[in-house]
Amino acid sequence: MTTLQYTADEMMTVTAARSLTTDMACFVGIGLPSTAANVAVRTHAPGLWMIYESGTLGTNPDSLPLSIGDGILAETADTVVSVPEVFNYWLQPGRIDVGFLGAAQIDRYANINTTVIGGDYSDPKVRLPGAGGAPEIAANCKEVIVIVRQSARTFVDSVDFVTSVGHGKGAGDRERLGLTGRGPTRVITDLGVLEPDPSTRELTLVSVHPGVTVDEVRAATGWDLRVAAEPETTDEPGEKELSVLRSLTSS
Amino acid sequence: MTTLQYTADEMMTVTAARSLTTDMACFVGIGLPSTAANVAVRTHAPGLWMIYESGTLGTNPDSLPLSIGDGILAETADTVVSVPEVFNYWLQPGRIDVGFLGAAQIDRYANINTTVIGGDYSDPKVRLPGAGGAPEIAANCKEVIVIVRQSARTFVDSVDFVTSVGHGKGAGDRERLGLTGRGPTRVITDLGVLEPDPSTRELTLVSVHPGVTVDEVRAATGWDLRVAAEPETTDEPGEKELSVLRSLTSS
Amino acid sequence: MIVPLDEGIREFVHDGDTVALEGFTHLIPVAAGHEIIRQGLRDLTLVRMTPDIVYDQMIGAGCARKLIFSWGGNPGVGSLHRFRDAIQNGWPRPLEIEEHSHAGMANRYVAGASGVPFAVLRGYTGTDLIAQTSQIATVTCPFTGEEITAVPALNPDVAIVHAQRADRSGNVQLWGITGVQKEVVLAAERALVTVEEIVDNLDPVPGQVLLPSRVVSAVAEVPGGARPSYAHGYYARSNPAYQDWDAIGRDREEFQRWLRTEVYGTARTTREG
Amino acid sequence: MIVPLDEGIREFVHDGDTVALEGFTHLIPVAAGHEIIRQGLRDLTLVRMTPDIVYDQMIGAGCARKLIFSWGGNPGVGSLHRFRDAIQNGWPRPLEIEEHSHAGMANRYVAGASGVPFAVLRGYTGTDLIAQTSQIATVTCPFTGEEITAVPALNPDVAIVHAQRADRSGNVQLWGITGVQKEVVLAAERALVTVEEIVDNLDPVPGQVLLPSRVVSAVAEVPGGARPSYAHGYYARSNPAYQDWDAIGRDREEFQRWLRTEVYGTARTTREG
Repeated sequence: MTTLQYTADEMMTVTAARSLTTDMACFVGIGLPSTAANVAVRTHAPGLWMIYESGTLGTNPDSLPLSIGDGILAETADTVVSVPEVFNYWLQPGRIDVGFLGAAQIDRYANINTTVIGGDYSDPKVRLPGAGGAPEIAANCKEVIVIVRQSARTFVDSVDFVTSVGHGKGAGDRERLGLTGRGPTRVITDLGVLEPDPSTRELTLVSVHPGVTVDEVRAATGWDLRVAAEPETTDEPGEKELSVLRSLTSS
Repeated sequence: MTTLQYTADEMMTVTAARSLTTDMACFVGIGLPSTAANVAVRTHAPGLWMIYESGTLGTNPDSLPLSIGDGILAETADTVVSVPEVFNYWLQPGRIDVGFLGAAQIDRYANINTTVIGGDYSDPKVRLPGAGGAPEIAANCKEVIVIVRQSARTFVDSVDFVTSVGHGKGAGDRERLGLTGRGPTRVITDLGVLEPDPSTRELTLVSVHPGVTVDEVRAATGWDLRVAAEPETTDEPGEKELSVLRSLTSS
Repeated sequence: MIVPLDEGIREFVHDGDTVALEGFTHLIPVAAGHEIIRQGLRDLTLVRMTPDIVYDQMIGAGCARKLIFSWGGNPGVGSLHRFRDAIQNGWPRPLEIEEHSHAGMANRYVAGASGVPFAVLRGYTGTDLIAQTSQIATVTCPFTGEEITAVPALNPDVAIVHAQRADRSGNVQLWGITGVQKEVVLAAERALVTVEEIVDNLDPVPGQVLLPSRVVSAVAEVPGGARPSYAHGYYARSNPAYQDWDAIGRDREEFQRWLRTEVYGTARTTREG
Repeated sequence: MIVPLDEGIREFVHDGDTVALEGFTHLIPVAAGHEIIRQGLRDLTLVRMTPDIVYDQMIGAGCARKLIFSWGGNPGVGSLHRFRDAIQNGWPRPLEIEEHSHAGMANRYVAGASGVPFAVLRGYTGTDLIAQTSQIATVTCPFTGEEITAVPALNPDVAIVHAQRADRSGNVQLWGITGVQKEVVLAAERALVTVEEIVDNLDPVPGQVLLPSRVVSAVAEVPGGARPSYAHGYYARSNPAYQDWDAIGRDREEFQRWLRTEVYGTARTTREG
């Protein structure tokens, strides 16, 4: 076995790609989620059915789109539908297996903030772009995978604003709110992988990437992070995964 | 002036066609309404924008369609939309100037029955096809024109079943029900033309076709028919109107 | 994914199911309806905006317990006599009906396809339809206080539609008048599609509706499967067949003779036309 | 029906109007937005699912009193600095915001286009968006008793969209990603459309949306009118222009210089690119 050189972002993206299987339908957000989904399609998940919120169903771009509405997405889609249709007929009824989301802040229960940071809503320290399609992706996909770089500034005990509901305040909250999907099942970072505890739904470190220590992950988390009894070490990116990823991101 | 030969049905259809103007959008029912609208397009109303409930918008068939969903309607339309769209985006918001309807029974206040005649609903004497698009055409078009052959069996004091609301039980009823359109403004028959009285909304004979007496119209009406002080005599069909109508119906 | 029609019906349609064979004048899945008769399915709740002669045939053959519909007639000809005989005389068995307007039915499918429990519309107000079913109600707008009509989502167990083409993966393409076909397929638990032909590639066609294979349970290649209705780009409507149906459907004996020779007496592959 | 852009804006857009310039990444009516700036319109309530750099420019130029939106950013680049400066510092004037999710906005347009006062959806539940606006509520399903989210219809005074083509009668044709363009045009009181070209005949294109001239108030021929966004089949997105905007928008002085040279200093016909 040769030792491949790779970055923490590459490790994160490849790990996210591995969460997808060839028979899934995936609602893809732009940025890291889009990169990961496109890696998956080109490696182990050629049948992955990608939807972008611009209405492109079953798209298969030959290069990475820069926005959720690039022309390449329309040209390579099975069909392009209106934006109301993509939300009402495709996302809302739970037809989509997995929603791939990013986050500006994420908390202990995988609630996501992409709206405002600091201050209050009407006078925030940082005004972010807002919700977009995320609240309903988080609510209605069968499951949600979050991809986000980990730091204590991003991984906060409680988000400043709940843009998209993860597991609310813990076990039973999604059911109480009537949310149909299972919510976030994995949070994949540049340091490791977190999953909600089956009983409390609190995010728990289940895997660390090669060369990362549990203490480093704790330090990059804004709450007292739960860690699995024996966290795994994530498999390194393979040669094919890396070459596919690099050909996508360099193009 | 030559005297043209024509039938009572031809008189009725031509009169109905004359109710349409070139700048109107018309929601067209199959049968007599469709014939009349197609005569109008070929005579004085070339710009008439015809919609059929199958989703064909701005259609202009070169021959009379036999059903509301003939292929010729799709081929000659500005665009074909789904059935939910034609009802929700086009009919419901009041974009259509005139709805053209037929009737199996019609009453004093121009309420229409196309559901059941005689007996009661669960054990009727005659089971008719039912509502189709008529209730919402009657509710939501800016105005409604009814084309129906007149007889005491069809023109009844009170319909056995209100499939489509005309003027309910009289003045103020449409407003009370929240119906946005003005409802039936003309009922055109093979004997004459009836219009709702401006204050009571009761159908009133305003015009008789040439050769028809007011008494004949009364005899063909199942209630004590109101007649305008000086009912007009409908203009006879013109040569062009008749030749267009005949070329359509013989094809 | 690609199956013979008889297998598709056997696998996806069961006694007691709520079944919607849709098609708004165009692309009516007639061959599939005949296969349902041939397989002797019973106690179906049949759903369709415009039940026409194939529903008359299924009702006359005793497949249906209930009909949910908005316009039941023989387009351009007149009444459906098997439908009337079932309602008025209970022959061959009683038929329960639930009746709507087109706008109501279309919105029920839309709600069903959208995964919400109901839809709102400006409809039914003042009509006698409201008194005949519990499936029409009102809700109050939380913003304006206006009262508006509501209809419940309709989610059939099975949707059956006919289309022009499918590819070998089961992606389905239809065009021309496409009615409520997308909505009924998305609203249903299972969807069976008959097509004129299976092709290698679905070249885009203006006005097309594409049903991705993910929402299609099975596709059966049945050329002529919409006859005597039509398939835009393939064949025209047989108006004489609709006219001839009037005499056949009017008489129980005549109808049963028709059933024996035209449905029970035919194999699936020779049944068209 | 066919008018120069400046006349179209002058006739159909007025101070204080609620104006929606829509376009989901594709076919963004940038030239129309610049003409609004050039004419010095004020106190607009701007509506758009995805306000991007043209809304940043209109806000920075002081056209807007309020923004109704669901995602405000520079796609693929980052934040909108004029938008942030208006919210956080009230420069050049305070900006009120009303914030939704995409699903909520899309359904508000759908209700607006449908002539009903509200739409229902499975959305917003559990989020902090609900507390920030009165335009999100719940209704109870009259059939199932389930409580579900409602949003009110959105009916702008004016919708402005860009499309590939129109014919001389004002029928408009667009294709590729068509977003919510049909809905916003149908929901609005008036609709102004800029197009790449006016042609004699609109030959059908797969995936097209056709806006009949009856629902279009006026069409202006503005080749390149969506730049730096793109027009499918005509030109590609200028990603550098979006990236360059970050530095321009970040600085008030730089922004005002840009306004002077790129908007105020240009005639309508030389403004593209």
